[in-house]
Amino acid sequence: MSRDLTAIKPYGDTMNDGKIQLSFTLPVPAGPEGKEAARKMASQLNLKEVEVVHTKDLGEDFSFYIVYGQTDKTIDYTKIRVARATSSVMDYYEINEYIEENIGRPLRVVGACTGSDAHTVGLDAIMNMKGYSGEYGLERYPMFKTLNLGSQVPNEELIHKALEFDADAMLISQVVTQKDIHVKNLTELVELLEAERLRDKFTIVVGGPRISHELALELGFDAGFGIGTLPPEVASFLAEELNREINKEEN
Amino acid sequence: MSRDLTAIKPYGDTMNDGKIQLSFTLPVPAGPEGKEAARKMASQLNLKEVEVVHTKDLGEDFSFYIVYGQTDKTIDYTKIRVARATSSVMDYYEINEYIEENIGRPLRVVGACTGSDAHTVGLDAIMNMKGYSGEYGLERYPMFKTLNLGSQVPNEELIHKALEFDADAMLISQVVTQKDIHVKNLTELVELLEAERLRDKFTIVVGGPRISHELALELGFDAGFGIGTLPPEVASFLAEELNREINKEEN
Amino acid sequence: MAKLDLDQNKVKRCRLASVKIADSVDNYIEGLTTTSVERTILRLYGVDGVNSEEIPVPNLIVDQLNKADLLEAGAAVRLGQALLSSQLTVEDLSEAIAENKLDIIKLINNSNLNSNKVKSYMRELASNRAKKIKAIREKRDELQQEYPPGPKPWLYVIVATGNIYEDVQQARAAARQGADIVAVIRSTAQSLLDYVPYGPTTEGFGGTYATQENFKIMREALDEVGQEEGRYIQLVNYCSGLCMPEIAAMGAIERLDMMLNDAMYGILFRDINMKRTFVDQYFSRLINAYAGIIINTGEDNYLTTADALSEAHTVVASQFINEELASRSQLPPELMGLGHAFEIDPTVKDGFLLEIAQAQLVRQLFPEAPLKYMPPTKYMTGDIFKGHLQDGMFNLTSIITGQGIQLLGMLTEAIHTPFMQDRALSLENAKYIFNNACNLGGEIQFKPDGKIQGRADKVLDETVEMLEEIAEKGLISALESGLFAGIERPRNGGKGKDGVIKKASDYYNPFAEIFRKELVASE
Amino acid sequence: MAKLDLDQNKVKRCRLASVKIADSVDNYIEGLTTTSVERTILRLYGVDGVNSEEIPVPNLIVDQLNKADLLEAGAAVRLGQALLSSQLTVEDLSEAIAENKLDIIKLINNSNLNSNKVKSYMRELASNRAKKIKAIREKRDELQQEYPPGPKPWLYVIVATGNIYEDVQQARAAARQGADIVAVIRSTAQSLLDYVPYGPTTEGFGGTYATQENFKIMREALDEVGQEEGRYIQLVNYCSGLCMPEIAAMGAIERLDMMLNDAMYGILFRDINMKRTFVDQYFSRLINAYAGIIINTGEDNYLTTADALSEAHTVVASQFINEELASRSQLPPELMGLGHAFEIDPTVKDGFLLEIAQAQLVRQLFPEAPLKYMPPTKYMTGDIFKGHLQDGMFNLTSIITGQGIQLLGMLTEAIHTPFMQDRALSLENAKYIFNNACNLGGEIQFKPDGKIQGRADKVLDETVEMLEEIAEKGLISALESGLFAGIERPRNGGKGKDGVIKKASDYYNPFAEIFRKELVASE
Ligand code: B12
Ligand code: B12
Ligand SMILES: Cc1ncc(COP(=O)(O)O)c(C=O)c1O
Ligand SMILES: Cc1ncc(COP(=O)(O)O)c(C=O)c1O
Repeated sequence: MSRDLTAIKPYGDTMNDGKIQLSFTLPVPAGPEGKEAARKMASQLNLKEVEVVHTKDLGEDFSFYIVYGQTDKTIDYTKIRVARATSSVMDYYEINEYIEENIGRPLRVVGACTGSDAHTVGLDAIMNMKGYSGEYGLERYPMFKTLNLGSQVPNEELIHKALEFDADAMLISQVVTQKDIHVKNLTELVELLEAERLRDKFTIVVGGPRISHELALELGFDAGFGIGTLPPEVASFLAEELNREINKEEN
Repeated sequence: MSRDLTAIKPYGDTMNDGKIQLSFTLPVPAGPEGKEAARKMASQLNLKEVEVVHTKDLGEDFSFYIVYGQTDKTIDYTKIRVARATSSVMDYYEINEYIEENIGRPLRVVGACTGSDAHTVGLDAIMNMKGYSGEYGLERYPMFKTLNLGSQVPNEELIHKALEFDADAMLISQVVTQKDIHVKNLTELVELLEAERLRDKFTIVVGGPRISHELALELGFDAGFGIGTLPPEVASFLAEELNREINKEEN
Repeated sequence: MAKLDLDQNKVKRCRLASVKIADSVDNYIEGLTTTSVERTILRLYGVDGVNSEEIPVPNLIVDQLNKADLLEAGAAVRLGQALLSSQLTVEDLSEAIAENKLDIIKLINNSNLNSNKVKSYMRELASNRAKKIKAIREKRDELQQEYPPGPKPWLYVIVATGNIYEDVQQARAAARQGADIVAVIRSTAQSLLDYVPYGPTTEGFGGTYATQENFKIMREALDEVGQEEGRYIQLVNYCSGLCMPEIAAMGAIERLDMMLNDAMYGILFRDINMKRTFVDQYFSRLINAYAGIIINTGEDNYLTTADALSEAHTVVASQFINEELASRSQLPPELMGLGHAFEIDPTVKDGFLLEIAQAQLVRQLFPEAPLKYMPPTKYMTGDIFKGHLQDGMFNLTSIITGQGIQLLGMLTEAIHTPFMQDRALSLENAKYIFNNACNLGGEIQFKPDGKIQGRADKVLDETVEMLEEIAEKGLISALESGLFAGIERPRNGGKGKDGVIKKASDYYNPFAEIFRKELVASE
Repeated sequence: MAKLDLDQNKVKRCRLASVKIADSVDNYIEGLTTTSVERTILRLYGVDGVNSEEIPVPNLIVDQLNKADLLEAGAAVRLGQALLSSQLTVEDLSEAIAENKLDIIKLINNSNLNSNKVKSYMRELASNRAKKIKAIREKRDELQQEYPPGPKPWLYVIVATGNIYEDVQQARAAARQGADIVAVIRSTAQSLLDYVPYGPTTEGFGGTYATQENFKIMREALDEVGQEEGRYIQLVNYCSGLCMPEIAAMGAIERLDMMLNDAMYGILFRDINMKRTFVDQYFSRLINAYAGIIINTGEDNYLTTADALSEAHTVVASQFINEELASRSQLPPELMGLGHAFEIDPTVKDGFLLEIAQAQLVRQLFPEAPLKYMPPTKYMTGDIFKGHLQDGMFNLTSIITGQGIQLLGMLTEAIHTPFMQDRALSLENAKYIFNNACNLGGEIQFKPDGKIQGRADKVLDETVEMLEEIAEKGLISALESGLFAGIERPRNGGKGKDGVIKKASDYYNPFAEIFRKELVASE
């Protein structure tokens, strides 16, 4: 059962059997031809030994398929490097101490669910007193001063409020992602900041269940946080990043 | 919402969005690197906009992923031709009449679950009096004489019994398919028949939940029947096929 | 049916408190109307269309009236003046205004008609229009006679592609798969638009715009597929937000069957002004009542943010308030789809027992209401397999406790708005459970001193306490102090405040008069 | 706990009939032994190994004894003669025979020892070997003290890759995910092998060969992971088929915790000769009892082919018979994992109520037995989402009715032997339901005249009737006439018939004597 991590494959019940489950709908009625179309589709997805194990007519000339197949494709796991927002996560006490020692004043953070997004629970989980999953939110940290603008905040207003609050960082939450509306909202914010030459003034962080650190970097943010993020992860990042920023400026 | 059937794609909630769900296990622990490996794997399966929506550590350095993605691949549905065992399925009365008129004597059919396969329910559904899903089994048809050998019949014994019974056709059931044991069993039967120059003597039919007509033809059988087969489909095929065979011989 | 033993005295106290609470609301909005109510009146008369900037004619008229300080007497009278002095039909007048060919303020100011004459003309016109709505209601009754809807709990699914034509496809497919009810989810943020978009639309986010044309397109599609399936398929949309009563009017005209409509949702979840909301909800519900439309209240929303265990009583308290306010709009109990939800953390030990307790409590408190039961959403994750199971337990709770309107959970709730296959799997889920455990509720009894009974008692206790506290301090103060969903709303804040108008002493709304009179008479 | 009201007189009649039935079985096999029992005795003495053709030494010896007509006195005596006259240890003797360096028949024929002396020598030897088994049992008790198994219902999963090393990986992962019990499914057709394969194996179909080495490998792996998880993980295999008692002996030695073991399964489902089966089951169960191994009976199999509604009573009847026969092998109720299954067609209206009735009936009839409850298999389809839900309803039935050993259903049942992810999802399913509905059974009561009670009454009625009919005509005739699972087996047919041997008057099986004596004493 030795594993070659340079060429891993999916595992069903035998090492490297390459087994994968998939399901999808096709815009054709159920029947032998539909099933064959499903099989062909799976073959196009680089699967072999394709078995269409379930077919269901959905009406209106649509049909649903559950399929199993095997792939020969491999991934070199040893080469995978994932960018992480923080090198290490500190705890509540360590973070406050770190900021006190290195920056010497509380960090000022403004948060908002931008655009038409009204999902505040995620941002509240990070920012508010109560926090999330047993971890305090930033509001509770003596070394953070926070302003949570809540839901459906236009990007212009966020910038305005951030200037007013003299914020070091912005925390943006984007939960609705249908038709990539989050990408639109986030890009707009970066463009607005750049247009007003404010991009360097703020560390900008985005979070949400479909957000990854990579995506955030791609869109011009300083960090991104996804599903299940805990407040100390964000606080650690902010502490380290703003330490770099602030102490760089001063030098 | 017009559909181009020459280039169909999976359908999530918008025509041609190409949405697909998949799930698989990787032989690596859960974590950002595992998630990235899952994303890469899905990309190798020709999926874009890949989202790893669920990760679960399975212990022992395995992890499970649920993934959604989009494909650009299309299938030309108008070109799909599926081989079918029968051109049309007759009913109980039509079949008996057809045999009586065209062949003039009852057809003799021997059935068996071969090799180590002990799953008799499927074969019984086709062969026995009671039948399946409200359709009588072959035993009930006046124009079939049947012999059901039951489970775990070695190929040699099946051939022996078929000769003894003076069978026109053999019905083989294969349900266990792990490690392709059914392919082995089925290939062996064809080879044995050919070695004894008996291949032309019998029409050979295979059935089982993982059997398709294509696979059966590939393995040298005359027909294959899959999930949910009803007795009249098999009876229709046998009637037509043996009509061709028997009346060809006689000419 | 398994029954809880509830203290009927406490139930009575809840209803008494609700009466007091509703009185205070009535007091609070005494003498007020809103721009949206007035636009609704115009729509009910048949005013429609948009100008070149896509501004709806009802908005054009009401805005001009408001600016000219002419709104206090009500849009009905002003429209009457304009119609009578221009001798135009409503349609021609609408068109002329849309094309900016006519100055309605001038028309009104020039009109020197006897005000009683105008009123009686408009009463006549309103009465004819009301007859049409009645005819639409009767048409529904006829169709439901011919193609009866499925048995309860009704299977309710949503479509939410943003494109009405995709929605139609998915709705039709869902009906084929057994759905009883299709709701077209609205695009995000429509609730904060102070006008109703126009025409068929194909671009929405997380949902499709509610427009009259979209209503019509979907109604036709569902009628057709319903006829083919031999089952009347009910159509749902939202009359909620800044255009609450306008959408009610559109729904009445297009034969919608249900409307999301809550007395407090807008205040709490959309930060809409309290007066605006309370005035709008009254008239919108009167329309729904007249059109025979079932409302769906929004108490489930409390539990998507607040904790389903500690806040369960707020749901019940809100249901009592919604019930009392709805009945003041003449909505009979059969049209009160009071909302609640299956939102207890699935890791809670015996959480399923607590869900049963809650669902059964509500069932017994509102025995005639077609309760709207919402699925797990908050604790759904990307694990679609587990999610499907959570939805199954939700369905089981519903069939045990006899819910009315089953909003099907989707295994992909945490991921995306439903794919066609997600909906199909959910329908399969509910059909399996509803059939396989069909009479379970009638087969079992709850232990008299057990956890289920105990939980129900506790929630009822907390409900009485909360309602009596609100009755004491008034609903407005309660909303200010964050008693619901932990959300605090200042009395004078909120969107749409500008749209609240003091009625003049000669204010006239013939539709309210007609609807109320007929509804009271038919009681 | 919700309780059915059962007619205790009928329950008594069931047990009385079973006593009669068991008497007839005892009669039928009076004075018989089998080749497999004799091989088992050799194994218990420590005979092991295979020759160059992979034939196990116990088979080599028993075949030679049989051919030489020396088996009637029992392999124990013959082994004793050979040992005493050769002065070899059991190990050396085994090896010599495996290497074909020694003719045991000659040794025996040349031995002229006093038969009492041989017997007492072999009794002594057996007594020492029995002590080892007892020590193994005590070791289990100790480990279970230190790392207690999880609460019931225990989560039971299977591994079935065909390769013991893959199996180990999957078993360890399953334990990490919360499994309490791991069963290594046997390769197809092993049950019809008249010998037990040897050594570690990596090639099986639909399962992995049961060999002593495989047992050892898996035991070690589970001990290790169990220790790490702080939870004793139970190991299961099959003592069933032509080598039933031999595998029992292997299991006793390798500290298996459960064994599939049924008094009639081999006859019905593997067409094994009746006498062979009844003799073998008696001794195999005596071993299991002595080793403290829980048996899992196979009544669930009836419902994989026959209809779960019309044949429900055959399951219960068979459980009564299994119970009585097991108790004659001194198995206490706590070791009787009587089998049943959740196999009603999921499209049956109120089918869930009927499943509850059945599970609760069995629970009350056998209150001390750790019931083995099997998941839906027959009506599972390629629709893995629906399948997961069916498994959820199965889990719910189990937690309501307090089952003991929960064989987890797999969403992919209709497709393949479990993938690692399938097992993980199943464990998650069961853990969710067991926790979320933990005390539901204690919270509800069944309506006295309801469907659940009615169904249980009906099944009990049919069971009494069936058992009394069998008591009348004898079990052998009942099996001939197809009363179980619709399968007819002729009295003199079936595999392994050659292996049935008449015992001579001086036949001697010291292990049976020791085990029985000690078990009776400890009662
Ligand atoms: C609760 C909820 C609501 C509530 C929101 C109440 C509120 N005040 O937030 C209500 C009922 C109002 C609502 C409404 C709608 N919702 Co909603 N909702 C949900 C639901 C059920 C849970 C979201 C949630 O609270 N999760 C819990 C929090 C803690 O998790 P989280 O958001 O992922 O946050 C964590 C991380 O992502 C991260 N994080 C998040 N933000 C940030 C920000 C920063 C800076 C950082 C560092 C980290 C971070 O940290 C958090 C803690 O770990 C989800 C489904 C689901 N189960 O996920 C749908 C869901 C998000 N909603 C959805 C939709 C479409 C809507 C509507 C648009 C529907 C409609 N047309 O009306 C409306 C409109 C809302 C709007 N205008 O945005 C969709 C989104 C689909 C998509 N992918 O685009 C979902 C997925 C449901 C679905 N399947 O359709 N919704
Ligand atoms: C019932 C059952 C059993 C029963 C069989 C009883 C019997 N007398 O048949 C018992 C309990 C004995 C059993 C044992 C085993 N089983 Co089994 N069993 C099943 C089960 C639950 C149902 C099969 C069934 O009866 N289906 C109903 C019939 C009507 O459907 P069908 O077979 O597909 O037949 C239809 C068509 O396929 C077609 N058809 C079938 N045969 C033929 C033949 C002809 C000529 C034609 C024309 C058509 C035709 O027509 C039929 C009617 O439409 C399946 C799981 C499942 N739900 O499918 C597992 C399953 C088939 N079993 C499986 C396994 C592994 C085993 C064992 C090997 C396990 C073990 N190691 O002990 C054993 C050994 C059996 C052996 N030696 O073969 C696996 C097979 C995995 C694989 N793909 O390889 C399955 C899928 C379960 C699983 N997920 O692990 N099994
Ligand atoms: C009563 C009510 N109105 C409206 C909505 C929808 O919200 P929106 O304001 O975004 O239309 C809901 C939410 O489910 C609701 O319950
Ligand atoms: C008691 C018993 N023995 C054995 C088996 C397994 O069958 P086989 O004979 O293929 O080992 C089963 C089936 O589940 C069973 O219940």
